[in-house]
Amino acid sequence: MNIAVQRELDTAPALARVLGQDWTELPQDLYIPPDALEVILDAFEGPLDLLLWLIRRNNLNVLDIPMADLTRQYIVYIEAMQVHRLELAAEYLVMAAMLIEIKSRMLLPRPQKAEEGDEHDPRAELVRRLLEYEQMKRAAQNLDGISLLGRDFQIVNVYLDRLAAKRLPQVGIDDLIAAWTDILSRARMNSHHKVGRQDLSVREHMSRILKILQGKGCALFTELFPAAAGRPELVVTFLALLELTRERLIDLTQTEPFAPIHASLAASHADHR
Amino acid sequence: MQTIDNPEDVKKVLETVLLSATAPLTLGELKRVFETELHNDFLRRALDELRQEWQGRGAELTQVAEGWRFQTRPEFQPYIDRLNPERPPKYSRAVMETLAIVAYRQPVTRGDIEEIRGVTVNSQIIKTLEDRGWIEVVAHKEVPGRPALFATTEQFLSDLNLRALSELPALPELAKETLFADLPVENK
Amino acid sequence: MQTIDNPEDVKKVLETVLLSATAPLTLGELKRVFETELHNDFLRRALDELRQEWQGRGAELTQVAEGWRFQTRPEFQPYIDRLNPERPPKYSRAVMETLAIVAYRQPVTRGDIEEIRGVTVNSQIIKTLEDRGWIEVVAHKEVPGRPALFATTEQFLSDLNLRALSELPALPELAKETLFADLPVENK
Repeated sequence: MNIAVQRELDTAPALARVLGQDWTELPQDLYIPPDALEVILDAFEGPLDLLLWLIRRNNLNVLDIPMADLTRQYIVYIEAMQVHRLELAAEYLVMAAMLIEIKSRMLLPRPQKAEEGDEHDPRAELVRRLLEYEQMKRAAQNLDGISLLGRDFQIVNVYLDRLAAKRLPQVGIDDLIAAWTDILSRARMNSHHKVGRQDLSVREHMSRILKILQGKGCALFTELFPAAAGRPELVVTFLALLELTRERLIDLTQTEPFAPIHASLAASHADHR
Repeated sequence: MQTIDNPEDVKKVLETVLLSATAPLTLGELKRVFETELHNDFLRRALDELRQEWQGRGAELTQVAEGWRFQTRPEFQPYIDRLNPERPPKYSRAVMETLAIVAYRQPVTRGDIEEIRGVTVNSQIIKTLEDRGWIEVVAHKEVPGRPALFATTEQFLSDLNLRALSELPALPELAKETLFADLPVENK
Repeated sequence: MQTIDNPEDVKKVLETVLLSATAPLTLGELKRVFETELHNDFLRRALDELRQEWQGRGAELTQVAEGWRFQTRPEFQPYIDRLNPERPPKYSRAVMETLAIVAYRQPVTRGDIEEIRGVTVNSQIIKTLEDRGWIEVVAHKEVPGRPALFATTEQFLSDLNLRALSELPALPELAKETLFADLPVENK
């Protein structure tokens, strides 16, 4: 394990760059210019990270940590840290206290335990945390190595030509009824209403007659009656003609009695006048 | 695929880059993709071959004003629409009421519609219905200004699956006195 | 192409819909595309054939947690990068460690993350991961303060080109047995 750790350290990227020089490792004598230390400490993600680094740098066995050495070195770092990074120091201080506690417990004579299995190494919890953190740290590196959308590959996104098939609103008879009901309920607020049979077919024929006249300007009265129409439709057409006349939309003219009656748009008649 | 030297690889790269691009790519941009400088003609030929290779598929390589892009063919729109059922577009209340008035009270002028709805009728509303081919001007009313008289069209009937206007359901009538106060009415 | 009855047409439609989709499509969504009800097996076979047909090209059809999608092959990324020189943001170690803890230990509270990392977890780190759509609050732990429990999302898996959490790389072997089995007990 130590060999693997050492290899990793050897290839580790520079911790910091101070005065144009790469620092891949902290100096052995532990004297670090204060400015440089600040930069270097930035590279650690917390007290566990710093501890792991110290353990590896000193080729210590994680499973058998010499607490005195580790604690001493650790405290040197956090003392320097306290000067520069007060907010960070709190967590690092808690760890220092824990290290000292572990060390002191190891010094104390321990009560004889009946069962060997219960014997508890004060370092066990620290080792567990160090290893768990180490594991997650490596898991994070592994995750970073997985190909990632946007960085290592892209989503294929072919342009959707939506405009080519623009959708038109669908309207049904129900929608018309609803619209009419709206109008009605609004009108009701101002007026009374009466319910009666719509003279729709009269209105339809009014439109039809106007369309015929629109094209020709003038037509024979008889031409305006649909050839194959039954009696009711003839009556309705006649009513439509009367309504159109009353609304002054068309003029009916007859030059002499029994002469053909002509229907014309009110406009064209006006021009004659 | 470090250095590209044959047309097949160039096409493969072009296809990949164009498929993943979020906007059309110009010839200049496509050129930038390759480490080695490619001739415009070579690139254009590759794009052209690529376009031909995509013939008969659901997407096509096209050249638009801003450059080259892959886009879906309109025939496949129905499938894509089923995937994202966009809420069907709807006409505004103003459009629907105007249509109802033209359908039931035709022929009517814009003034008539405004009278019934109690608000002015925006030209856009009329235009929407005319563009849809559902209403048309059938005459002009002989009053000052000669306003257009609107009526519904045959297409309106067929789009609503009706044979004649008389198939529209009868509806409660509006009191004529109130609505058509300004129309030339009986008191003559 | 009104009614679809042969596998070739089905594949063509699937290809088009998948090429133009902005997010992965599930089998259910792909089924909805067709007017006629297609069997899951039939659809899966068609997708599989489609995937094979795309072999050797710059894009590939893949199945990720959220469904099926076309994506470019990583080997072609250098070309795409030359087109868009700005690199996506690289996440800090703090963000990546937090993500790893949520991914491997989920569901976890912020306290759990802090316990493992040994430092307080800045809110910005959580927000970065939430904004990316990679982690989300799935519940609240029934302890005082009811802290939020975080888990990774389907999108996290899809973005990493994975179908399920089980496809995440195995945790580095730092197995407990090795840790504690031979943990030297002092003074023995």
